[in-house]
Amino acid sequence: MSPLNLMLVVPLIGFLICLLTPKENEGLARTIALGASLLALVFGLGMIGLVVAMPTGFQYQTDIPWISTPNIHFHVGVDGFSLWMVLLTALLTPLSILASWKSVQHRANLYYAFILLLEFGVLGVFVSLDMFLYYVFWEISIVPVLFLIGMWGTEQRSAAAVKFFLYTMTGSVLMLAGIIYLYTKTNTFDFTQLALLTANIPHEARWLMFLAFLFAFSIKTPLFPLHTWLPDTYASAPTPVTVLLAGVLSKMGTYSLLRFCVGLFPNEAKEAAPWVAALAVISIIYGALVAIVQPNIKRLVAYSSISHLGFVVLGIFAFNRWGLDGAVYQMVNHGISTGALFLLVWFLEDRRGSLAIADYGGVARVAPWLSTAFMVATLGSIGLPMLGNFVGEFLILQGAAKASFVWAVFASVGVILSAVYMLWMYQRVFFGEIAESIAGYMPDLTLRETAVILPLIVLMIWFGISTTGLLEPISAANGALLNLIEGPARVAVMK
Amino acid sequence: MTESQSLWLIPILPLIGAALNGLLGRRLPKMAVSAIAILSVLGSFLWVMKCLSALGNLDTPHAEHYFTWIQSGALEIGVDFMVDRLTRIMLLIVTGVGLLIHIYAVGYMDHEEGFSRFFSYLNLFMFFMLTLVLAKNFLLVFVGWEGVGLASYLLIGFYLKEKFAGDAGKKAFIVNRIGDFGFSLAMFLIVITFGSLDFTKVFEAAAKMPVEAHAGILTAIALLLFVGACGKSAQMPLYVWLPDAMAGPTPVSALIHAATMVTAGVYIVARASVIFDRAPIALDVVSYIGLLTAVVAATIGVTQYDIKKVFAYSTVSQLGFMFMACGAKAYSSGIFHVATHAFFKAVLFLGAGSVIHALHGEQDMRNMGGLRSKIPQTFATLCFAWLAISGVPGFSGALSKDEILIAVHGKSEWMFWVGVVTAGITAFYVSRAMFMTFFGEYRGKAHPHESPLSMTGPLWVLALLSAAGGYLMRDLVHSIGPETASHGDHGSLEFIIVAAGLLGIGLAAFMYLMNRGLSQSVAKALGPVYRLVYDKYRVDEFYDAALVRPIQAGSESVLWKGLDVLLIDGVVNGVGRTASAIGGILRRCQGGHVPSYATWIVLGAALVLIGFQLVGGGR
Amino acid sequence: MIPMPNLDVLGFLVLATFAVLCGLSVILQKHAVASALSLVGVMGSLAVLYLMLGAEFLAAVQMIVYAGAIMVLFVFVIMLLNSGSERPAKARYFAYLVGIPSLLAFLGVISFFILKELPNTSSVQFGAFTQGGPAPVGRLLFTQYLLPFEVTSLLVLIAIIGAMVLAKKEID
Amino acid sequence: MMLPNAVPVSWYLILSAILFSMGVAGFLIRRNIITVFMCIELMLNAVNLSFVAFSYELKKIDGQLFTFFVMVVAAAEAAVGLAIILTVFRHRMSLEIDDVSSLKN
Repeated sequence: MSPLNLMLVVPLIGFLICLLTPKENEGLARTIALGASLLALVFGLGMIGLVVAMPTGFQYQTDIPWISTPNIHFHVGVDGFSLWMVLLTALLTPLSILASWKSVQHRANLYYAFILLLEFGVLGVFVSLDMFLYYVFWEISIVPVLFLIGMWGTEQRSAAAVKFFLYTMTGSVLMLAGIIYLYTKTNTFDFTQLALLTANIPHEARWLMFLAFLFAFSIKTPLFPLHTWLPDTYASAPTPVTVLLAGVLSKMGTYSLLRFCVGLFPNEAKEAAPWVAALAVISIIYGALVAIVQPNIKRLVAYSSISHLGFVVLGIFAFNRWGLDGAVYQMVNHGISTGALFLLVWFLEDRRGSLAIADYGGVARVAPWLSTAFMVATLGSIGLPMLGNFVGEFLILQGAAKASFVWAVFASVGVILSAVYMLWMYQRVFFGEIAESIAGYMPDLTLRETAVILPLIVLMIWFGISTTGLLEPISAANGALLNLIEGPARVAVMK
Repeated sequence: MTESQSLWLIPILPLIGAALNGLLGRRLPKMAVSAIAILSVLGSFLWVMKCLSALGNLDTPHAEHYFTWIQSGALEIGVDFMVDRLTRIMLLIVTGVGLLIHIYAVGYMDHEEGFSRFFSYLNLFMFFMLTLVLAKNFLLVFVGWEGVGLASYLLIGFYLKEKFAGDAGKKAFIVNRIGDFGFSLAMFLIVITFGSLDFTKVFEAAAKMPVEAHAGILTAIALLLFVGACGKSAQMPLYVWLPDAMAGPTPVSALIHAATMVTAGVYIVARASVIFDRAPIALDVVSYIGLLTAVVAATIGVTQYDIKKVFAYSTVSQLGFMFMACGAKAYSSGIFHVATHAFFKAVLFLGAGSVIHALHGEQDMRNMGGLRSKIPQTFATLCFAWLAISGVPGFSGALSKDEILIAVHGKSEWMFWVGVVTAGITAFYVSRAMFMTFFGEYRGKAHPHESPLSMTGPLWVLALLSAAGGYLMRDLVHSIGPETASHGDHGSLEFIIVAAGLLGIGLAAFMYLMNRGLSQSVAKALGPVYRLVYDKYRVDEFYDAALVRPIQAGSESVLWKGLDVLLIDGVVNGVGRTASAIGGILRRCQGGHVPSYATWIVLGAALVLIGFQLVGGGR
Repeated sequence: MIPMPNLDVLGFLVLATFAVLCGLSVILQKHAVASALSLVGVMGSLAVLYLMLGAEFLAAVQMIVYAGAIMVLFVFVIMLLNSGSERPAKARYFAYLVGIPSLLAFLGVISFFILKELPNTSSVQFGAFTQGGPAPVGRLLFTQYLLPFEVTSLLVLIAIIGAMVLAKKEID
Repeated sequence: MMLPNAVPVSWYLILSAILFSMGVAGFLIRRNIITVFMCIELMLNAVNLSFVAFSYELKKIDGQLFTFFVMVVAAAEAAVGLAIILTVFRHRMSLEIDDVSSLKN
């Protein structure tokens, strides 16, 4: 078995074992879950060498026939783009499990089982090269989220879960329709073949498919005005799960936008680019403005996420090397920085039991290390140089500026606003007089929490300074994509 | 190509100091913390000296490449450092003045909570500032550019429990961000136009382009760069953060908000002089903004009572002078003023800090007076700076200011006259501050005491530099750039400038030494005008009403609660309600009774079959 | 002179009439036991019809499994629950007014279909088709239909367990 | 009365349809759960008859095998179904189908 298959199988086995552990013994379940997710991470790390050496093609491919009619294969593989999404997932899952360590008591075995199932689904989405298989994984990833929100969520969890479900399902159904339509036109679900075949599809049909995909992925990302599920969902999910939602699940949307929307329908994507980019810019500014006035830390970070993902979409639809490179780089770094932010929000919530900004104040004097970590994550999120997000944002904006300078101007306003909302929140929570409510119980980071947050901070700094290790394979993969879109292979088919 | 000088050591040493103090400082004794902080900057200073002596007179810039930072497509951005004559000046100022202020801060911060945190931030600032001046491409400059903003944010908000300190820090960072917005847009245009961010490549390419009589791409780049410079160097209309930044500890005000960081804007304009030279429209804008800032800030300075606020507005005003020089293409004069200003303004702030320290935190000049005899060393050193900023001949401030105004005269006569008046006002308000603080009787309650040697020592060094520094630096500075008009006979102009300065001092002496009540009656006579100036032209209030509140209110009521919750969610929920309304009708059919479901199935089957029959199906 | 009817025809008519009458009895009897016994009658006549169609093995299975085992199970349950005759309840107008007419329409249309689309079906003659013995059926069952067969066995196993679990909960 | 001298397969099919419709009718009008369940068996039997008839028509025994499978499934269904009926009866003390309406909502 290739490491990729092992990586997929391990969380699934972990999921089954966790289901079978007795529900009284939450320690066993979480140990198994942590072990399984760490094992998956090890397999993921093991794949780096080969993929970085040959980032433009799909490595570790497995192609087994699954269903004969219609012709569906179990076809998976990673390239210089999806590998990082896979690794991000594999990294954030154990951290999320470790962060939930003591706080989940109620039916803990189910909780950890669902987290592993979620990892399985998301990993599958990132590595599937068969559209139908991809759809199956996409759906698998939704189910555990529903349960995690519905069973362990906070305020108004069932309403949030329903909202999430309705939004996501609408997208999924459209996507399924698109995939099936695609199949009827090309007779294959295989992505590697589809990329060349879509050029032969009639123009109107291609537009319909493109729009179906675009709509589905815009919901997932989310892009204005399809975003209103996000704040409710993020706020209602248990915070360690929000880490995964914001860090990884939102990347499913942007990943799919790049791989399928752009990869399969480049001409349509190009024509639609001004409209999508306009929505992306609106997302950026809109998310930032609404974030400013949020009275709840988690909702604030959630809206900031909308803003940041707007950057990613903008980069993708800038349609040049810089924009694409920046978008992918930003996907990884947004996962890290937002993951870190939500984890830190969780640490606060875990101590104080509240998410209202007004309930905090002066934390910096009581818990200096927590504040320092939060500061680094905040700075990362607002794109300070030498931290990862900056590189991504710079390249995105540079690409956007090349495509249309006006986009870059408006998007840059979002950069200013990000400083406004993040610093204002930071100031109200961490500076000022020590709030009475926290004076009693606000210990500094524990050893376990340090172990959770430190890797993310190290990565933020690392990816901010030494970018080539990550950027080169990404750039190579994007170069291959741009070649495919504009290169001779496709042009030959078009004739 | 000269051999490598390991320039990277210059910024890295303070970074190591910052890391050590930040991570371990809480467990170390104060002695160790201050030793780490001072030694790291000292090492950096000595390494600068060593490099500079090894590099000689720098006929060609010395560049070093370390590693590729970002590579995407055709764009490659390296971590490259460079030393040329402009960098040389900046390095000397930053490390030299920085070292002295570090030493001073050890004494000043002795009793404060968070000693190690303070020095960690201060060293971090040194790291970013040195990166800024050493960088060989715009993006690396931007690293330092944002980084000093961060350090400034942290240091302004250093007193954690003070709400206004946090507010001021946030304001500084955000206003700086607006400037950075312009800077980054300028970078995007540079990359699109020149395909690179590397100074050498960009400026070589730009040098081949013609001067733009009408606004073109170079003008756009230059103006956007200047927006960045306005943010960092506190020019109109982005100057509002600097006076508030005085909430930070005084050594910070001296180092960041007087001597080094705020001059970054001047540095970048001088650095990009090739571009500015070819964009006359941008140059005009630079001049006008510089002049306007100089006048506005100077007038505000006249009315303030907080000693640090007076010096803060003075800084804004002096920065305006520097931009006026740049606008008149006298970049080297601007940089010259950066250097001399760094010395005398550092003295002013450190001296003010010494006064505040002596009075246990009192900052209001109305509660001072007669301190001349109580803290004589502080007074003596401050006198040097006072005379220097007032433009008294023989002190370094006069040298650079004369150069600037003469260069401005070459550009436009009316600007020269406004500049001269402003110079007079400058002399007036600084003298006013001196007289109110050190002369007359003591009006306060605290018992003043002279500051320790670690504070007065650096004060004396800087005081001597503000007298003689101009002469030491003049040749170094003028080696930078194109010859300015200052060489030649400008005796009459120089006389006018000096006279304006002396007149300012005299007027101040008349109002604050001889006729104590006069200032009040003047203020009364001016009435609303005085109030307006005293309230800093109510710019903050204007921004608050025109920008901050509308954005907040709009975001909250229109975007969030209106668009998000009402409209979009309303549509979504509306779809849901419609669906459930239809479901409500359909629900009648589903009483939960199995037979009625079966009836529906039968009905459906019958209809399907009949339908088949009707369309002639079946076959 | 009425010719002696063909036994195939006569048998079919008699059995069909009997089956329909028993069917009517199933749905019209008020008492469940009577319905069950009528159902046995339907099944028996169907078994003979199977035989006429050449499905010997199925005819036997029909009698043993259906008429025997399953119906016994029904009768057991009826006895166990001691269900008497249905009490009169409110009429279900919906089922009567919509269901029965559509059912009649359904029956009419489908009969029309059968007669119109399949006019020339072969005549049924007892002994004309002899592949329905246990040997051919078994051969096919264990070769081509082996996987469905095994799956079905699994299904039955699950059904047994399911029934046990359902019944066990009652005892607790 | 003239009797035809042979019975075509289509008659068997019509008989199957009639039996099936009777099963449906019983399903619609009866209220006793057990009787309803028997009606289902009646429908299954009707379908089986058509399978066997087609098998005869096509001269292939696959149809008989389908019948066989239907029987097995019917047996399984009867086992589970009757167990469920037992459970329902224990819970509600009634076999009236109108009383069992938890499908509502």
